[in-house]
Amino acid sequence: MPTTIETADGRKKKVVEIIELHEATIRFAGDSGDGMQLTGSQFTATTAQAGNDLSTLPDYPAEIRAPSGTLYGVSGFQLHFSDRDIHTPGDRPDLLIAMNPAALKVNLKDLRPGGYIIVNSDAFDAKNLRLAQYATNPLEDGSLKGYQVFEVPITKLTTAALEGIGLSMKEITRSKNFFALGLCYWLYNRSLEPTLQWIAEKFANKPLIAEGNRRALMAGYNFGEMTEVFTCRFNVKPAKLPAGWYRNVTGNEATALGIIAACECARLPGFLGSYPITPASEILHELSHYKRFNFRTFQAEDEIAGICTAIGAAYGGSLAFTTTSGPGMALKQEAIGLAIMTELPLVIINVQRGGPSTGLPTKPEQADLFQAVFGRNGEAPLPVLAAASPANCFWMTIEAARIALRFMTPVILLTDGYLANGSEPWLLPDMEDLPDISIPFATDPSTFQPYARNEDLSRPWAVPGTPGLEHRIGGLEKKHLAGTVSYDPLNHQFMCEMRRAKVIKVQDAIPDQTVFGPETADLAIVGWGGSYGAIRAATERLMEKGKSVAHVHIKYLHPFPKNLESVLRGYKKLLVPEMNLGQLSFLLRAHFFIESEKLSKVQGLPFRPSEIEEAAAKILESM
Amino acid sequence: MPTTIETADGRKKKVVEIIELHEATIRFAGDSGDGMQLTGSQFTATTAQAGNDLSTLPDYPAEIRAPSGTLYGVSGFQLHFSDRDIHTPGDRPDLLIAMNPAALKVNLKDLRPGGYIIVNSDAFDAKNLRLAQYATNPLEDGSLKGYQVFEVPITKLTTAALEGIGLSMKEITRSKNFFALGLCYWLYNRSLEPTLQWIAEKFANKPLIAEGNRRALMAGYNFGEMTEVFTCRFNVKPAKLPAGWYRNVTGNEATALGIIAACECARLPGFLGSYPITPASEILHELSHYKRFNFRTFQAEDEIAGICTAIGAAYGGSLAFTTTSGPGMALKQEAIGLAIMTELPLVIINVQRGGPSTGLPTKPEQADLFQAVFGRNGEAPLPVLAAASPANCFWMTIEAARIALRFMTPVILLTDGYLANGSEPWLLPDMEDLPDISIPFATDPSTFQPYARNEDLSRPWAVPGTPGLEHRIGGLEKKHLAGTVSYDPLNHQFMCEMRRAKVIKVQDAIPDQTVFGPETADLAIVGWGGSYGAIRAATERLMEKGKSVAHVHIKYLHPFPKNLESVLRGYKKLLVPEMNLGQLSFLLRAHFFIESEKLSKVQGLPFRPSEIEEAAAKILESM
Amino acid sequence: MTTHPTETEQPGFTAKDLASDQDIRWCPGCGDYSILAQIQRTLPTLGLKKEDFVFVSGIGCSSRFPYYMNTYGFHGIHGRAIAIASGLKSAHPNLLVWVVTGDGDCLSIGGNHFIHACRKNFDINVLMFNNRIYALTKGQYSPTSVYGQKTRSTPYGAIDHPFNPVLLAIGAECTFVARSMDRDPKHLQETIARAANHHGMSFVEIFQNCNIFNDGAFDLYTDKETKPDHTVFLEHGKPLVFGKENNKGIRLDGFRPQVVDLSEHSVNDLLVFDETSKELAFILAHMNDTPGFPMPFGVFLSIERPTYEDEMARQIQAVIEKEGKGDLMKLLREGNTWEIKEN
Amino acid sequence: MTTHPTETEQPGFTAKDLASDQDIRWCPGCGDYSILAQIQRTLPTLGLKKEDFVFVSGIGCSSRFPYYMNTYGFHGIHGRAIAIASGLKSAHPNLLVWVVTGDGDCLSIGGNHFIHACRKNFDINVLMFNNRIYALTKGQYSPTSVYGQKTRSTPYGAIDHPFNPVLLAIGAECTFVARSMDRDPKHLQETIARAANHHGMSFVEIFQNCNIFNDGAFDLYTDKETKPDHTVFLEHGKPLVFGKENNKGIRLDGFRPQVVDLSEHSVNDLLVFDETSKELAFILAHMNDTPGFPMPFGVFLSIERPTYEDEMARQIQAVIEKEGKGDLMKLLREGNTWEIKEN
Ligand SMILES: Cc1ncc(C[n+]2csc(CCOP(=O)(O)OP(=O)(O)O)c2C)c(N)n1
Ligand SMILES: Cc1ncc(C[n+]2csc(CCOP(=O)(O)OP(=O)(O)O)c2C)c(N)n1
Ligand code: SF4
Ligand code: SF4
Ligand SMILES: [Mg+2]
Ligand SMILES: [Mg+2]
Repeated sequence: MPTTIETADGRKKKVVEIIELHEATIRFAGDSGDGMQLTGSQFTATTAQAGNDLSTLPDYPAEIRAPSGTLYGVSGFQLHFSDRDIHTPGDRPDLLIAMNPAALKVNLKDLRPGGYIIVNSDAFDAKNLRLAQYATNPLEDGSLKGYQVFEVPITKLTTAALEGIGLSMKEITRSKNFFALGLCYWLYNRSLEPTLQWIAEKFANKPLIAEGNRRALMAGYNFGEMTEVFTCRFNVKPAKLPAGWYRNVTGNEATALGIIAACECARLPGFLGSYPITPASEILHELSHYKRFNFRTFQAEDEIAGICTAIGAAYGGSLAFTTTSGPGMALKQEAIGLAIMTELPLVIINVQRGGPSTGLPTKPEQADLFQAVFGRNGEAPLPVLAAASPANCFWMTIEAARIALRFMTPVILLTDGYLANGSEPWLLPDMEDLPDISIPFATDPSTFQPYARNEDLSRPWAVPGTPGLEHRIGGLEKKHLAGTVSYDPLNHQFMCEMRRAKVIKVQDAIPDQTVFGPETADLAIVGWGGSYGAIRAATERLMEKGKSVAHVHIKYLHPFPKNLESVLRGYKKLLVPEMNLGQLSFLLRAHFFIESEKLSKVQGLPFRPSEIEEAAAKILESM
Repeated sequence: MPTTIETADGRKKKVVEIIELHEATIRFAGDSGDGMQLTGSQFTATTAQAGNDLSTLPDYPAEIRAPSGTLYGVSGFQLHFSDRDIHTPGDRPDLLIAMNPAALKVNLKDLRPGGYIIVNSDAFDAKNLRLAQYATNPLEDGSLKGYQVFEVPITKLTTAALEGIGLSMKEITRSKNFFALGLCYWLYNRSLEPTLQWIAEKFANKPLIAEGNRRALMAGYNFGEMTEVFTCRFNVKPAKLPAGWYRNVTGNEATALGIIAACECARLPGFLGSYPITPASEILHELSHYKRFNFRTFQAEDEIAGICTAIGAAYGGSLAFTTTSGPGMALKQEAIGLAIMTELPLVIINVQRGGPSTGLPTKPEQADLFQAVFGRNGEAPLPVLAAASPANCFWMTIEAARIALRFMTPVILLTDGYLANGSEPWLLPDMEDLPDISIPFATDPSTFQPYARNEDLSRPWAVPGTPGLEHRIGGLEKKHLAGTVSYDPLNHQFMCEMRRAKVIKVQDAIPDQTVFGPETADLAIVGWGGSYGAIRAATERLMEKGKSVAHVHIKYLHPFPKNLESVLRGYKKLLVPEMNLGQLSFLLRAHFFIESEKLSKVQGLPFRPSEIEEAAAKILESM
Repeated sequence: MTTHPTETEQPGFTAKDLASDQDIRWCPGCGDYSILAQIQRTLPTLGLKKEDFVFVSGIGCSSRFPYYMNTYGFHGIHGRAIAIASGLKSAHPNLLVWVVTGDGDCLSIGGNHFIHACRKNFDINVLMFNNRIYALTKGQYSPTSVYGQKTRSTPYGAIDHPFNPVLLAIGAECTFVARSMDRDPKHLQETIARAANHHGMSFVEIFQNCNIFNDGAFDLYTDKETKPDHTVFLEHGKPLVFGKENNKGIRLDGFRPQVVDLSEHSVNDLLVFDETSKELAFILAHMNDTPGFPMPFGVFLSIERPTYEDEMARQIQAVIEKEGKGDLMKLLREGNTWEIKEN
Repeated sequence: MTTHPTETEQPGFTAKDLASDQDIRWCPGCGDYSILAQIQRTLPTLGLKKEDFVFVSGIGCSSRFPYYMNTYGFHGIHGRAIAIASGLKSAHPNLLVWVVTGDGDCLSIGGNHFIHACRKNFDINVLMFNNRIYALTKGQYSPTSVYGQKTRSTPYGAIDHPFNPVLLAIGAECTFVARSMDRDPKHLQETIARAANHHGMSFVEIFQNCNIFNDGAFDLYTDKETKPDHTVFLEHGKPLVFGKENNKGIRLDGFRPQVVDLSEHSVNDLLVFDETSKELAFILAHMNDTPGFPMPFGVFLSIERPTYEDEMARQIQAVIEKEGKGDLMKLLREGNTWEIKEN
């Protein structure tokens, strides 16, 4: 209900209602070249500093630079922020900013009914409409009825605002995302300060560009302020988050930081042997910056060399890692077997993506659980962990390293493309929050036996260069204690069972399975990995509706926590949502004889809370 | 009870009791250089021609030529033959031929109590005793009490027999295995003819060697005839086998023949892309002889190239195969995913060996079932089959090819080192016994769609060079029907489910699960792969003892036969013997919610029927 | 690629017929476009049938190539294009098999298949688009990235000594080795045609600008201004002349190349290029490691050696001639067989 | 391998100390025994500590080597020895890392790691026991088996053109390339010592007789009778003379080698070997492809280039000097952070 009042100096000023919201979800969408990722991350930073809880999800096209205006060239960034604890980038956006027709076309289906659309009306010309495969102009043909559409000539307004400051037309047009950002800041009652500061720092050496961006940002904000287009503004109050310092992290950033932290916690030099692959490459990128931590990154010639160099480094006394995604994981399996046989500590991180084969390389999936648990020749058990949220990647990486060192074993950590690229605020730990995960090297020749075992069934780590401990290891079956090659039948059986026992012993070193919600209830929603957020959100909604439901999220997938079976038996029914065709559900059947309902989504897209909520509600109704 | 009578010409002649046996198991053991494999296979050939059913198992040392006299240099060959249908190389030998102390030491523990031992007493000198780690001479220290020991100075007797014919001492000594063989022929009342003929053919160009071997053989036979050492002879009557032509085959030979036969049955040129690895290499060796069948063998630079060349050949319209063992299988998994996505027919044969990693490379194991079913990134289902006996490898290879072609899918066939090297008589098929497994190529541009599907959900096979069918395939997700690249979320879900549905559809094309024994009983022994023989033998023995037991042997491991669950539910208990830590048993739990008792043997050794019999008896007793 | 059973006088297709119905999704300005265009222009001139062409690739921006060709195409997995192509060619020698690969696909993960294909000498044409970067994965350094190059995985500069792909191919005994570039359409067309006509494996390194992640990597060789002084074009039987005014040349001092000024030296002093000499190919291939020497383009080496698939077919033929065509029933009955009679 | 922090005057160990307690399980008569002996004899002369030696291998008869050395040892998986060794050396540059590998392990399945290690120049010593056969798997042909060789996988003869390992290493830009043989203990010891002393990757091809599956493959070069006329030993700064009476030599005609008779030519006409020339190394490496030429042994190439691990350490050092040692808590707090106050 906007009205205008006259201000003291005679100018007209809008009076706009400010609507208080608990949460909001907005999506910026435009051409790959439109700078939507930047816009999104600026809005995120500002919103974070405003104290909201938030969760983000970028969505890049598979192509590096798709021709502009095409449907497959659309780049998006979704942000969900709230005055409460939230877990996902949001179900369906409340607001869509569409910088061109293709962006509108691709994203419209996700918008909530009645949602807001801000379009750059300048971009809705014949050519762009054709590229977006619109037969008629959606702004004119009535197809957007049911939404609240705001047509803003963003290009023209930006051009006008920047005229004459000395930028080329191309540079001016490039600034239009700042206009959109400014407008959104106005709409959600956010401060311009953080972004103004960022612009000043970022473009310190390019003052003209800085000025252009600044003006565009202001122009967008002022456009909101001055025009009568918008009927209301929104406000989302700060969330009540635990006190402390926060930053926003993506899963890949958190993983890289977790790797550095693990090395510090282990007081060991770190080594990463890796081969680039989407969506895992950023971990390598991040770590290659951390040379000041004496961390060695080795970009290998292929995935096999990636893991084999890491095995070499582990043998040499480094805390070694290898990172990859599905197809690369398949290539590493033979060498994982070697790490199992030689009982060397090693963390293997698989940032899962859509398969099989090359599949959907830029999209997330959770279909490598089987591969992680079973994908090697012979009886080759190893611990398998999975991270639940972007920031959780940090902690699970340290956990993986802790287990690898304590049990002298390779450990697989599963994340996925959704966690990898999504972000959330992260309460930064202090040094004393971090565990000591160091273990001693063997040094005493008088007692050393390469395959002697301690109470964890773990063997000693004797690093070359240590006088008197010269010994040989390798992929042939090892004799108990002595570690020499042994073809003895009973020794083989003993060692196969020993390796299994050792991995099962990890149960003693991991936390019990926890539950969100009641310990007994009609239904537990059981998940793993990156669907944590969606499941948690769905569970909360169901709880609000008074349903008898709990959320069991499994971070330790092999071995399962000791109490998992009894936890699961507390529920009448189980629902297992997975971004695969039912892999965890299969493991639960086999391990515990427990039946569960599968909710399978293999679409290269994360779950929406509503999908899980609906599936759960259906089960509950039928009970 | 031997006595001597005087013959007409005044010579003394023994009168020896001939004992009729239903079956016998003998093991030849000696140094790697002693020719035990040759001796064993000669005895096998003669025995086969005598009409017995039989089963053999060679046991080579891991080293190529271990220093002579050492424990790890012992080479053995076990043969079980019978007047009835038999299934294994025998539980425990009745007779051990030990050519030196090491051979005695290594093999004695397997001999049945009271069994016969023939030793080459000449070899029991100080040096050999030391190499065999005997503190005292077992022939003298009484440690062989409980067996019937025959000390024969085989070296001296052979030397005497061959003296003066012009062979070097080394050559003469080499013939001593023929002496042993001749003696065994006498003992088991076998004809010398087949071996005499073989010697004549084999050494046609080396008449002196031929003569030496002939004399040694005769000398051994005559030694049995003339001396009073042996108190009795044995006779095993011919078995009642189905009429027809037979030969003896090892599993690897049968697999190679199956590959050639499958190409004939499919009316397609054949291609094998492979990299040598024990115990799969012989398949490559065999096939490289079959150039006259226009069969192309390609020894690739590694396992990845092995399968990728096969995929290329399949794309080009060949019936393509790749063969390997465990570690090589791990390396092929990424490319298997490509074959799944491109839906090309391909047979992947994994001759399993002891793992994990290099493990026990020359020993059999069944621990790659998980790897076969689950070992790839993404949802990547494919049919998995397993052969049950050496000759069955022939038929299962054709089955694998049939399914691969009919469903346009890669298929994994599992055999193992035990099947690969073991042999059994094989009733040779006639041409009309072989199925027609050919499928048509796509040729019609007017109807062609690369990912259209027939009633089997199989897509058309369009070979490059066909005018008008130009199209592109690859590892990215494919659009239903059109086969173009598709990132569409729902299409991905559809295609993931389609690929799974296609593999499940294989159930319609495979035989129902059969049962040996009653359809309902107290216990079913459920097995897969090479433990077939041991399980069958154990089951028969239990049946003879009146136990309520049946044998269910699963050859189609993914998907399982449609009726498998209902078959299994016919038994009160299930016992699953596996040469792993319980992989099939795990799958049965997960698929059918059926509990079973595991009998795990991971010792690089096949099951003995008695081990299974005992385990089954225990369960039956406890019921 | 040699005379071919389905060769015809009129191939009956044009460059346009080779465009597939897929939208091309390379970045605007990418050097891949030019390479695609030159290949589409060259193929119809070879006198071969469209349905016999197969383009096999790995993974990378470059490896999307098959989708844009209206021929048979196989977009494989990363690094394995050559292995797939080798199998295809071995099994179906009549096909005209091309491999399109990148510096990462071919030389990093695919290095082993590459060197083995070189020595085995399949009659396939390997076109390696060298942009000295992993482009599809957004800018990590590749085995051909220059020392010190800053990329997303080497923020402080690459510390590797890069491969010289031509040198590697020669060391692996490839029978045809050439270099061309995206920005010289004529030379590229000629080089592609030469590769196609070579019977045996042809390896063509094509400098390709990635204007997103490694823009300008080859400017020295492609810019009008600098090209003449920094490139030399190898032509069989011709002296090695280069420079803006064709004023420079290369001569040999023993086995060491020297740049000479043609105002001081006669063309007759210059090295006359011989594409059949491995030694010469090697000497010229890494000549430009030394400052002051130009980058050589053209066919470094073209020699004859039986192809793998010909040898394979020959051996099969010889066996069949000697032993007769295989008879399955006979095969099964080889060796020791025996009959069990009805009883 | 260069001067080393733990280098001492008295290494305090002898060849005997290097024998492990494992029974050696190679076939009697195998060439591997001699190589083992020469290595055990050479190591104590290097002035380095026993505990710093690590022998890494792949899979093959040759790759059992580490078990027989009483040093640290890692028997890896097939083809990956060099990758394991590269990681070990990168992470722990003080170790003296040796790779023992076979022609199959190194050049077939391990080919990719081999060529990349060559260019990256880790300071590791790669000893490739070349018996031109896969021995451990009982006799299939290998990438160095000669054309036509009958093996278990090529009953009708191999149809591949083999690798020339020296050529491949040169093409991949290895900084130290040599060849020796099992049956020339002195030359082998010298060559191993040279390899050990080279700072950067050393590749030594060692001809090794497999008396079981490829007996006599190198008789021409090892038999007293034929050796002088069929081998030539490369020595830096010395003319290339060979032959039973030292009566033959090699000279260069331009870049082409020629065998000359020293009764007709002076020693001064002969090629004087220069181990720092890549061109010369290449020319000599495949000289013996032509009949009449001897097989060269010795160090083909020895040049300096920074090692990978030195560059890695240097870069880390430089960054630490510039940015200071990393502080984890600071790192976590980099970029946009904000505080939420107790409320
Ligand atoms: C097994 C595997 N590892 C890694 C990747 C990721 N990947 C795809 S393309 C590529 C490199 C591409 O570089 P290049 O071959 O030079 O091609 P370009 O994109 O530069 O044309 C990588 C590392 C993959 N798809 N598969
Ligand atoms: C992944 C894998 N593939 C194949 C093998 C089988 N294999 C073991 S050693 C070997 C070849 C050995 O040849 P080479 O390296 O020349 O060593 P040699 O035995 O001749 O010394 C092969 C193919 C294996 N162990 N692992
Ligand atoms: S990223 Fe580079 S190589 Fe890839 S399409 Fe774009 S410009 Fe071309
Ligand atoms: S098989 Fe050959 S290489 Fe192997 S140990 Fe025996 S002789 Fe040596
Ligand atoms: Mg590239
Ligand atoms: Mg070898």
